[in-house]
Amino acid sequence: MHWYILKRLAIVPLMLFLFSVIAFALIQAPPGDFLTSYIAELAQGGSSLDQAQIDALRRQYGLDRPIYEQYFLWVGSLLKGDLGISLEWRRSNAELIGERLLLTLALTTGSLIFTWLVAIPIGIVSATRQYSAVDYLFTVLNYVGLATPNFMLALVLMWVAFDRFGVSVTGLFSPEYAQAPWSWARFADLMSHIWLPMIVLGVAGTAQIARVVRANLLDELGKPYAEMARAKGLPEWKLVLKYPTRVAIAPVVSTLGWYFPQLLSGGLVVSVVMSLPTVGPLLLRALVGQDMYLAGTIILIFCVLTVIGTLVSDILLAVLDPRIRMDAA
Amino acid sequence: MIEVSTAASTGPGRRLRRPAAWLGGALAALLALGTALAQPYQEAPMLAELVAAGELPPVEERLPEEPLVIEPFEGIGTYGGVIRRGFTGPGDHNNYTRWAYDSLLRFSVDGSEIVPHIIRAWEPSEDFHTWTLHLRPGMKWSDGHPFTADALLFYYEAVLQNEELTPSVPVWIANHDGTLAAMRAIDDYTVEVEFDFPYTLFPMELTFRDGGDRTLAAHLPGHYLAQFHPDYGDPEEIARMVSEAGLNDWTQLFMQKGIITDNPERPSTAAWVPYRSSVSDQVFTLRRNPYYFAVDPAGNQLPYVDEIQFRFFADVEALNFAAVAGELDMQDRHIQLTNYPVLVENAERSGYRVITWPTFGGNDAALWVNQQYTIDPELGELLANRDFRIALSIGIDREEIREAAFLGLGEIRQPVAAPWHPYYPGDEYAFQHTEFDPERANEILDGLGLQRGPNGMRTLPSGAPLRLEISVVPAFGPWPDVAQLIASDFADLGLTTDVQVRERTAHFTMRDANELIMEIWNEDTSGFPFTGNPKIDPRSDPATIFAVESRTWYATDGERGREPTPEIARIVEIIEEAKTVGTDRQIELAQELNRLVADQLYGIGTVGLTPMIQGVVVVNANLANVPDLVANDWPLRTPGDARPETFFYR
Amino acid sequence: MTLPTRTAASPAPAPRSPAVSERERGGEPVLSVRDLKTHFRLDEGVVRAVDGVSFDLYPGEVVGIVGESGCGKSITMKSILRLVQPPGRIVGGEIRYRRPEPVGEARRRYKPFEADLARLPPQGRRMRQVRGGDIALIPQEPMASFSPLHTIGEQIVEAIRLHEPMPKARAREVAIAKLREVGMPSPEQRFSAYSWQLSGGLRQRAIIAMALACNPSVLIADEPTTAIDVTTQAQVLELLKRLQADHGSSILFITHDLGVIAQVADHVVVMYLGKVMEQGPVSDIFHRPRHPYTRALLKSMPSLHSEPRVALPTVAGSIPHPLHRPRGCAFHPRCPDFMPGRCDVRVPALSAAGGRSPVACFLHHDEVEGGGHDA
Amino acid sequence: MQPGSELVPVEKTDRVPDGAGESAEVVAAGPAVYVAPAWKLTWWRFRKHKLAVACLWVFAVVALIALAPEFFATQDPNATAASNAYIPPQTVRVLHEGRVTWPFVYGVRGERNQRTLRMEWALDEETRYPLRLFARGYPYRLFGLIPTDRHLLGFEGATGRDTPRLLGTDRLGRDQWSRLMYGTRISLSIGLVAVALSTVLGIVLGGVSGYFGGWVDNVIQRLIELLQALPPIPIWLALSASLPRTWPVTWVYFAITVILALLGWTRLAREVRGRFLSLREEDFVTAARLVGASRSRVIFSHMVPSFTSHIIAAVTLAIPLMILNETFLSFLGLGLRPPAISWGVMLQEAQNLQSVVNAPWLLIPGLLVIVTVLALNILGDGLRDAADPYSS
Repeated sequence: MHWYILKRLAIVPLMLFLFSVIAFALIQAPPGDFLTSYIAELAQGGSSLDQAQIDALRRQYGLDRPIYEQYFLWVGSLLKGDLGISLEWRRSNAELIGERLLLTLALTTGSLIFTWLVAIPIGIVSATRQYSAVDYLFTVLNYVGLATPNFMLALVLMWVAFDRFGVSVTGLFSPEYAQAPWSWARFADLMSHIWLPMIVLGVAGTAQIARVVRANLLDELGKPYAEMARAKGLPEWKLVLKYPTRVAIAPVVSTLGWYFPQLLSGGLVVSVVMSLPTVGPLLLRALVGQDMYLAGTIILIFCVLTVIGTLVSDILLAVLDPRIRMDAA
Repeated sequence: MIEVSTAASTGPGRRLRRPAAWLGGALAALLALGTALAQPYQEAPMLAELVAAGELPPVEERLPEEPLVIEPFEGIGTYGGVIRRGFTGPGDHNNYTRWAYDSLLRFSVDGSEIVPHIIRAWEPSEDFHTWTLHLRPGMKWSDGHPFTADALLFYYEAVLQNEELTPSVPVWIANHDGTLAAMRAIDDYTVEVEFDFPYTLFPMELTFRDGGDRTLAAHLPGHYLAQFHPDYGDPEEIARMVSEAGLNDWTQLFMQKGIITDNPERPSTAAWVPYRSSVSDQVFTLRRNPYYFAVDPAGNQLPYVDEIQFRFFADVEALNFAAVAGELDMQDRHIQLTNYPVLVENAERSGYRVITWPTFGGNDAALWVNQQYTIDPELGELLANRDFRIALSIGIDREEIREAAFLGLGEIRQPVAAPWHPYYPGDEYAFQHTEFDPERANEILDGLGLQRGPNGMRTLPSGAPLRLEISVVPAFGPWPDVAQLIASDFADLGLTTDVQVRERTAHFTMRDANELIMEIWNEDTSGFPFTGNPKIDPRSDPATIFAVESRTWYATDGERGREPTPEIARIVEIIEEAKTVGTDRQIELAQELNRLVADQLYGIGTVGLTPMIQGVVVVNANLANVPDLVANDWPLRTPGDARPETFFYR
Repeated sequence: MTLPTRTAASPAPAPRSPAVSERERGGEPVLSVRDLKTHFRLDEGVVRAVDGVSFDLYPGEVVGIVGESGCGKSITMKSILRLVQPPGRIVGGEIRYRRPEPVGEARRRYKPFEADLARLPPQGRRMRQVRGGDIALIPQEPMASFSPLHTIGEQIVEAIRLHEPMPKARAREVAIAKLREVGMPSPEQRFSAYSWQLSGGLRQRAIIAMALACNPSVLIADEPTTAIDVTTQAQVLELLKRLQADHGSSILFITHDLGVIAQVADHVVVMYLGKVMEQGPVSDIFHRPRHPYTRALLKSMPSLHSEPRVALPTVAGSIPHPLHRPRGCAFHPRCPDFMPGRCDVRVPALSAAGGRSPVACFLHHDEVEGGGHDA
Repeated sequence: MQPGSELVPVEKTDRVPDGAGESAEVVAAGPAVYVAPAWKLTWWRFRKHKLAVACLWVFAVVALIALAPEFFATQDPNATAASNAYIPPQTVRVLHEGRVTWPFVYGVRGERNQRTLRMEWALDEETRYPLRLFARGYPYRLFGLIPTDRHLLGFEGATGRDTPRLLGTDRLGRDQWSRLMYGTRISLSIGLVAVALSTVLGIVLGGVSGYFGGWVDNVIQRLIELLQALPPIPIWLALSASLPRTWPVTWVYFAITVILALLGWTRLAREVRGRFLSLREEDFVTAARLVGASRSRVIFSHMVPSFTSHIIAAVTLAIPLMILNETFLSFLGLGLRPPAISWGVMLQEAQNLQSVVNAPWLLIPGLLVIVTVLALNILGDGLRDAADPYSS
């Protein structure tokens, strides 16, 4: 078991190095640099900097240095535990990402729980009642969820919420709490905002997971040991819950690791549309604006999260399935 | 001013035609110049408390001897309240700049002339070489520190004269030979700036030096900033702060500390000052400046409203949603013209009203044609042919564009100054080549030897395929639509035209590389052709695409790039001369320039005077003193030029 | 049939079990199946997997059900345990089960029970009591028949506590005892082992232990020896015989392997396409087979008498697809003694006519299914 | 327990490990044996899944549209008409003055509301346009070859700009029905092409990885992990931003599909690898090896066919993801851009309050996306269930 984890941990540094290179390369790929897009943005706003100011800025940001130098500067400071400064926001990336990351995780976990609570029972029901009306109903509902482009869903729901119920659900906080330090009141305020995005995000996942559970459960229910359990005189529901389900949700658990990057992209759009203070929009903005250090750092953070997520899910799997545990040992 | 209000009440889509507004502006200026008032001053309750508590000197001591008097649009207001606005993050820095309009001099409400602000009065020397600027004795920074000539001189010495902060001298304060002009203090409240040439536009340049675009303003709190500048402060201490903040060098630190929106500590002279928050926060809050130097005619210290809250929105559509939901009290920026119907339909229930501020002349979606396209010489030659451009111009169904892209608002026109503006060249030019006439367009094209091929599309005289491209940035709502409408009109003329919607960075990179054939951009500088970065000035950077090669030519004194045609060269001459002559001559020159614009069609105008750019204004139903009409343009810092200090809640 | 794995033991069945069996004494059968019909409704048509099967299982007796795969033997087993999944359904017949009175101290806890399992709701409490409690299954694939995620101990304990409520600790002891009884080496450790950690033989023993956990009166062994190698097979069979002797329980032994039948069964039921072709005491079946199919089966089985090196004759032809079952006697297409005009027209009844054990073949009588004589 | 698995010999073989014995016997026993080919069994099981069968039809229709959108369109999808902005869907009616008549559409009259500046449309009961099938319309080339002007639907007496719009018009007065038809082509083909590409990648890499194992497997697995760990957004953005800026829309469109493919293959590769790992051990592969078949032969003529059905299923499940990705990219402005027409572009253009509130019909593309994705998913599900009822 420990060997197993150690083995997994061993490759993490290498992965991270690769990630850092890739991340940096990705940000450098588009033409121009931060200033080009900054100037462009100003021009779009009808104003402009004169050459003098541009030169000054380029010097200040060290954008006049060669790429590889910029990369090593970045990685160097990262190794020192310094996440660097955002070119656009002109403040430390740590500050910027900090709470947003927290909220992102909150949102992610929230929708994850929502998803599982809905998906697993559905999966079980539609597996045990394969090809029944219930099965069809759930299947269709699920897929409608999966198939709905969530940015569309988000905007429509926002309007309906406002138009029908007079509640406005932009952002995760009411203005008075947006800046406030954490308190119960703030938490409550968060809860009163977070439900809609949570659903919008969860809806898509539900379908996938329910489908996985259903498929696996079907396979498992076909296996002799299920038959044997029946022959032992085990009640059906007990049987389903005790044996195959445990096997069936294993793959679901193993998807945990990929959940973060998925939600970063999926959640991103929702966050943009509903203007949620999560990491997604920050990243998108940083990428479009070529705010390289910020973008790079965020990408890296998410890669780390993914690596951790995968690790955790593998361990969970091992816990769930003795076979893996033993092999690993 | 009065005219402004009356003329305003004629619904959207109207045409503005008010030469009187010109005087009105002057009138307002005169009023504003009025000297100290007899009656004692009043202040906001929240300040009165502080005074009572002894934490703040009485209002008389806080105000300068000669406070600026601002005439409210509707009437004397009452104190209190919060104005909620939306912004889109640090990139939206100018959202603050426009609101604060914290410049040494300001434009009048109709944008027609320059009026006193921090600078009480100014006069040039006979030869326009030297300008004397008079500050307000007794005026204070927001931290109570006296505001004196040092404010300007610190900027001059610490910033302009410092190579690290200012690698090359900015044009606006450069001598003819490119060196830095001379600045000296006559006394605490009088500053003199001397140039080596007659520089009549200097005051106007001063109106732009308010720290817009996240730069340093021309008046800086030296008493605070000195500590971050190695010439004044302690180097070790600065080094420590730099490394602590994880910055590269002191210049970054200095900028960060010196730019008000990044540093709430920095003392300011605006009506509201950042309160424990910066432009990179989720909510950027401004609180009233207890030392603000302006009062209303009744002697009430401005501003009326206590607090401004800028709320961050990651997405413009979400911001519009908030506006519809009545969560914003005064929003002009980022409101989408396309959403106008929704806004109006929900105004009642969400308790706001919608007013429109048309753009300040020029054009809101002009088709700029590259005059120096080199990638395909034959095509380049064609683009440079005036008749071809005329054919294009009359080949565009502008009514269609006005209806589809601008909800039927605005006026079909060439990119010239606004009709009420002294620079207006007259209708014959404003509407030249704007009537839709495909027949004639086709005749011209045929005349140019552009034969139609078997598929009905025209080829170049040489028989090579003729392929036009319109590059457009989804910057302002309808531009991509305008591009597509134009493209289909051109297709009807037998001109194959691709529309390329590009990310702005890509577009700009291509523009600088002179790879673009045509672009959609606006002309919002027709009111200010001689200062800043006029779209029509080939030397402007970034400018429009019509003469990129000549920009290089001018920048390198003719070493590289391409020599401009006589017409383009004339543009530069006009601008250069205008900087050195009096108002009347400037008007002549400007009109000549506008005529040239309408004749040459470097930028083919479609529709102008629409509220496309920050002109659809959502205002809380109870918010008073918001003008129905103001000149709307970046140099005027709209809505700053609407004097938000005077807004108040009924 | 390919090499049916078997031991060196002679195919000739040795008389076994109590000198006079319950059957001969004319006692009550513990399980008696009458005219059982289990059909599958598929889109392609109805498959008569079990079509009127009847046989008795007496206490302390081993009845072997033999037939090629697809003959319906497993479905018969499932029907008895009521494990047939839709679209399969028991459409007729009865499965009468009578709980025999145990000997010795167990008698005190004896609750008499008798029912027609075919009528019980398959998921009902009573049926679940019967499953595992009265009738236990020894499945074909010991490997797959344990949940890989639970130790075999857990699963045996569960089986026990399902039928006899008792504290876990107690159940554990019982389980270990059972494991020991089936000859599991160091049962205490094996208790907390996973099935996939055991060898085939041990797994089979574990399964048997689980089956025996609640002292069922009937054991259904579904090809218990197919999945394991010859030597272990022998041991397992030995074990089964011993246990059966000790507990006096009855075994329903389902296999395609006559060799195995010869070793364990007292009474044999030969099935073909869901019907019983012939049944009778093991000695009769082996020494005086009456039905051509039985003969064919026997031929296909190697014996010491048949010379080596001679290729084994198999049953000519093969099982028709269940959906295309032949008219008349299902076996006639492959039958060496096929009588045109009779076998392919009418279905012979299973009748003891002509004395001795019942057989369904016109060679021996004229009775047609559903009564009446064949003209 | 699968019904009938005891009954159909062929199924039995792929289940019981030792069943080899029995089935071999059955097979050995000569011609009379009934052995259904795998695909037929799959088809049988598939047919059981009524919903999936229905979805097959739905998809067929969509595919048909994608093949010849011009035929289904009623107008040139790019023809703008500002005066026709925001016309709500003009429904086909059969009732006129209470009497049932041949299906027709009422004309519309509209004007701009001077207060809200919104185009407001009213039915014009005077003008009626009877529906005509296979009517003449604007000329086009069917499948890019056959020049014709026949369209599925047409309206008698309607010319050019006042041709009824069955699904309304957008802000530029373009006919949404026709745009939708054309969008279907692009969006669907993006899905198909991208999936095709990623399938090849997936099978080859997954196959190699699974068959050879060892360090090859290791490398490829790490690569997959790497790709899956990277948040897709930056990759998309970087790749689509670094496309040559002068490329015409169509090239960009192709490039996008390639990009999607480059990112989409990992999932399938993992699946294929898994199958290979399990198959590698199976008897018939070993047999093939013993017979001395070359590696590639073993892979492609023995192993790949043995799980084509799984690949088909996996692919059907991958297409909808691609389609969603396209809409998603276009929404972020990283994908297709107008004047290209795709579901994503149309949705992106509908992403504003004005559309959601005053022109909800502009969200119809979303509906089509939902239907298609839904159909494909259920279809793929059915196929998978049918392909292998047992394996996990």
